[in-house]
Amino acid sequence: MKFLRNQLDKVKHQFEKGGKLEKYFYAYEAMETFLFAPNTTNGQKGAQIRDAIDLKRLMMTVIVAMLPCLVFGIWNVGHQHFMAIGQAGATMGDKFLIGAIQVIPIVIVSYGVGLGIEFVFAILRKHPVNEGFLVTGMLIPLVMPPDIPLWQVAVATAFAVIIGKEAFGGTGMNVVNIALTARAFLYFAYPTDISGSVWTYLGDAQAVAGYSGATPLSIGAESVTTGESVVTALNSFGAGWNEGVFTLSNLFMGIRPGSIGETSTLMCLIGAAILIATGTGSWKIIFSVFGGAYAMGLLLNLIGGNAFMEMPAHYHLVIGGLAFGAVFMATDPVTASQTESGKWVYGILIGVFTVLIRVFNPAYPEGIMLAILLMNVFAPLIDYFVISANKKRRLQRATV
Amino acid sequence: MENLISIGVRSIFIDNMIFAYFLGMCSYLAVSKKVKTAFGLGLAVIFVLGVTIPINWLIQNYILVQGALGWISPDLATIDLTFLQFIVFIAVIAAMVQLTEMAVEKFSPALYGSLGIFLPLIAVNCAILGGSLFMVGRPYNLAEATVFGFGSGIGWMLAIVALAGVREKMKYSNVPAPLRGLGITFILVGLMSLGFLSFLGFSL
Amino acid sequence: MSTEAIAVAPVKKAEPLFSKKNRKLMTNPLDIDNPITVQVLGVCSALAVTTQMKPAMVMAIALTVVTASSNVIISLIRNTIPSRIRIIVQLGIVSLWVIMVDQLLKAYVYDVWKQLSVFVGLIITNCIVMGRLEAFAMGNKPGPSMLDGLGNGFGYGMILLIIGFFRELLGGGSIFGFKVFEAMGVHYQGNGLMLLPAGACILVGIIIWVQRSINGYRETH
Amino acid sequence: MGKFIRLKKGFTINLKGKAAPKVVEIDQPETFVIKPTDFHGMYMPKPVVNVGDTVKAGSPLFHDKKHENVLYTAPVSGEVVEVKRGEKRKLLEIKILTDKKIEFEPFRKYSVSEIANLGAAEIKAQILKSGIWPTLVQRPFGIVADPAATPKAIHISAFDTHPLAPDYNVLFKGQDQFFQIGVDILKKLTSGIIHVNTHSTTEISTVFSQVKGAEVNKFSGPHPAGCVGVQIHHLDPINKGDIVWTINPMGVIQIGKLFLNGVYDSSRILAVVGSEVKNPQYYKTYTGASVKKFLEGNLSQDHVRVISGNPLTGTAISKDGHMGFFDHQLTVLPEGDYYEFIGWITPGARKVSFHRALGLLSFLSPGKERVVDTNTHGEPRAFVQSGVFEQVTPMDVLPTHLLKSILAEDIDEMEALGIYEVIEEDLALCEFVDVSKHKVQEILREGLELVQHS
Repeated sequence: MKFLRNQLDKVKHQFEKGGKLEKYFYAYEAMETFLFAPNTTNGQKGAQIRDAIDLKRLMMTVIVAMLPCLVFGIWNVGHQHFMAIGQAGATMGDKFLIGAIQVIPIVIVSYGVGLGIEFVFAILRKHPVNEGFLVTGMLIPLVMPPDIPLWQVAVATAFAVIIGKEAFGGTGMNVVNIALTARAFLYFAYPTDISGSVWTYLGDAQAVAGYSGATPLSIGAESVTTGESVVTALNSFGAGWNEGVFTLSNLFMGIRPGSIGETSTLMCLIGAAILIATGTGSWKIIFSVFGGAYAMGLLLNLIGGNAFMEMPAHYHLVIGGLAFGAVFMATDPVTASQTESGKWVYGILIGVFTVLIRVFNPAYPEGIMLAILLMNVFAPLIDYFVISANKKRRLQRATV
Repeated sequence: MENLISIGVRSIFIDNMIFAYFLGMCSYLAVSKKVKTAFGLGLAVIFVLGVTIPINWLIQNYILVQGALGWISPDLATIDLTFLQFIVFIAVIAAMVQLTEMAVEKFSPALYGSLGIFLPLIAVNCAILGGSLFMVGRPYNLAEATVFGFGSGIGWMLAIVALAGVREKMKYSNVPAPLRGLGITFILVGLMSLGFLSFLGFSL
Repeated sequence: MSTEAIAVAPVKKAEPLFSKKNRKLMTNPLDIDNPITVQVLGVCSALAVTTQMKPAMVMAIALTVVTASSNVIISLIRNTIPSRIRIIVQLGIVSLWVIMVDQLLKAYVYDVWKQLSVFVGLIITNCIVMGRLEAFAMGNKPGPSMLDGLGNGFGYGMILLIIGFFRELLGGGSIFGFKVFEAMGVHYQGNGLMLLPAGACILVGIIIWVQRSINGYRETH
Repeated sequence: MGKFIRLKKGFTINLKGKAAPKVVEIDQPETFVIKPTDFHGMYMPKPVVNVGDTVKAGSPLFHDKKHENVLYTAPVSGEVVEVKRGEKRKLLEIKILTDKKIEFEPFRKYSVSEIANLGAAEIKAQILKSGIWPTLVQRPFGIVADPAATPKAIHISAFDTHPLAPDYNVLFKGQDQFFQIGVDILKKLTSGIIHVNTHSTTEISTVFSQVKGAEVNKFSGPHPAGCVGVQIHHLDPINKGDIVWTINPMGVIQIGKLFLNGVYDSSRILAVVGSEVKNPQYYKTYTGASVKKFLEGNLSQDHVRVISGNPLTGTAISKDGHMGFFDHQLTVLPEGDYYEFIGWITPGARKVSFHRALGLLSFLSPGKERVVDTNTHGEPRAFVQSGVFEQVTPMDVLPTHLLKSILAEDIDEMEALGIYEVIEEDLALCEFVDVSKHKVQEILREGLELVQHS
């Protein structure tokens, strides 16, 4: 440690004002503060002591909360792969191996491209490299289909970081969630690569007879035309090659095809528990997204009309990426509603729109992503009304 | 009835004037710095759209289209005046805007005070003329056209108020200097319309 | 920029009162006074008709014709219009020109006319036309008014073509319908976002970013 | 009958080194200092003494050019040994070398019955002349009260919830009579009432509980329940155009003594606290005392930060520096200028944190007293709205949005969001808990200055 510190100190002056490498100060700063918490002390006036928290730790907490999803996702990619090619007997190790070979490069590309851009902008615009991307860089792979081409991950990440974030002035200033921007970009730019049967990684192997790349959501969407009960369709799906893959318990566990990290409601709930216990994620948002979706599901049950509308409301909580979105995307403090009462409205509307988009919009089977994006746009307006109410209370008091 | 609701919802969310057609962009970009003023302009647009579309519907169906003049005399039934569409529509819109302005000024000076400057602007808001032209292209009846007019207006207001909300929040952000103002607003509108794309393809 | 050359050349011969000041009328709208990226005028159609270069070019020509000719007419009668009803008069004159252009397009390039749909009609409310009438033609002689109209038309057209270029190239891999990548033997996967209005909007933002980084134009926040 | 108000939001920082309830008398320090920089809203302080002059306790030292009748006087008698100026000849401090025995400037003495009949003008004249006036602080802005104004209420916070704060029962023990007289006098300066705000769970000194003619309110909850701004917000909030005065019980007692005894008696009890103090306890001294004698031989190590005031709102001074005018707490903490290898992720319960993020375990044992150093524990970053400011601000104010409006220099917005209701100490906890390490108090003061001078 001492050696490392000495090395850093030795080169530090070159990066400081007047130094040869002054331009690259923030790149150096990022490295230095990553290795060592800085030795700065508080100012002469004001708070002389500070909370032990810092942005890095906050972001790490979110990443740790995502780890269950990542690990499970890696296994699940392998598992689905072997199921689809008819080798149900593959060992746990094989599954992890295949999953890791497929997933880890995506993570690396996402972090590599994102951090690269982050550093370039930090140097150009002379602002500190922000830790925000640590979370974004992990979120992006988790919402990608397992067999996404790496170049698309790179393009999407670059688009999201430059247009979604740096154009707005860097971390904390963006209006829409950056990881969602990346996914939405792919969704609209290369629709064929992020829909259909891409949710299972097949590789070069031949799919087993009877294999179908359908996801629970696409089954739901189909039920609108076939009229078959969604639950029956789900329960009977996969016969022959992947028996019982869409039973309720399996859906909850997440042992099904889907985006790398978002299949497992259980893992998301573990993440939610971590976020809530550590106070890093807003429990209000998480609860209200689930609540809004469930309530909307119930309402549709009451109205009825087609098979998808009649699907039991609790299925909505497990068949797609709702849990992942609610826990990790909707709670992004920068793009969510920033007032406490606004968070309820924000969350509930996300839940409601998710279900509405799923049920009524066959063009986009997964509603949560677009619902969050949409509410990102309206969150400032919600806050505006909450803040106006606060101002009004103050004004009324004055006139009494 | 169900049909009307469907047209209403469709015109507010799915065929949103801003995010689906990018109509009325000039005032949309120019008058969206504050939620309050955005709201005022939005109300004015709702009103003018809601009034001019049914009027233009009547003109279209009873004067302009081929055979429309049949109600005066069968001899006139062969006349097709649709090429006059643009000039007639824009005249109606300009007249309506003028009338609205006068009426508001007379009956509600307070509202006039807050809307005043936006009202004349509306005449050249392409969302208004666009609304009428879209109406012509769709097989609406009068009630449907009215709902469509109000719905389009509400959708436009929703879009401008949302943008204003975001822009008020963005006062504090550190946008790169060349992007400040118009540039970032364009990017913002682009990203916002991605959110609104969720409605594209809604089956009602 | 190629459009710039096209823009300046014919005018040089045709216009005797071509002075430095008048040349500015032509060149400023191309850059620091661009109707779309600076004046925020005529944005709607810039986003709507630019998925391909062909309709973008037709639209640009149509608008240039309407702007320049309306400018001239309004400038000619500028002293006789009562100011109270000037908007209506202006709208009337513009619509007449638009009707003519519309009929011409319908007759000669029907497929593009179909593609442009309501946007030809919407030239009437295109803020560039009205904006130039109000800001320039109402107070200047017909000659400069025409130059101003042409200049703004070209400025508009230039941005339209740039947007159209990128949208068609990135979205479909072609330019004016010519499959560029295929011709080069490269497989190109079209970027669907570019074909959406959202992509156009973001593209305009990026063009502004680049343009203002070069010319140094800044908006006060 | 006073109100009882329960506050839930906030965070009490539990530090090691609280003062034992024992008041000690040692040899008085040799020098005392009055710093114009302690007073907000000062326009241009102008000294009225020169080096070499002898002064008595209560003799004027300087005044502000804006309010020349507000005198700032010597806390002790002796010789002026230094008039320190900074940049642009800005007056920084006036130092007095004290006599062994304090001589007092004579002011008029009143009997209790005379006091009952005193008029506001006469009261103001006497307080102004004595130099006690600056203990009256005006809200909004937290500046020295304007003698020409009549406040709508006067608020006295009778407890302190800051980290390591002294116990007021020790500080003001036996001062019942002076406090009562002080309250009686202050009552004549306001059109409204006097609020004495006490803490509900600790034992309340008779000084406060028995006071007559004032409203005795009770507050419960964590810090900043003791901050008078928070109390005002819940009792009788400040609106645009309102003027409210606040005063520490110390000032009230000094006013009582001024009228009963005819002297400016600046004697006070000072809490010397902090993890690096060997024997944290109370000392008798006077306003503006040199801290040297209290620290000599009393520190457990040398690399420390000496703070006049508490760790959240205080000012760092040198080991032979002097106490601030308003401060009754001298805190000594370890200096934190060290690098910590991957310090941003190492787990532990050693460091205090309001948060419970990964590895911050201090929330598991909230009752434990901790040693905290002055390290920033992180580097400045862009504002990230985690909603934590709102969790430590027990007021209907949105601190994040208020701070942002200040950064944008939007005065209308600041007013609408309630800048009149807060001063630095009310939002000091926000600065403590801030993930992005902003200087919240400094930002707020800039906002207050902006609004004040707009």
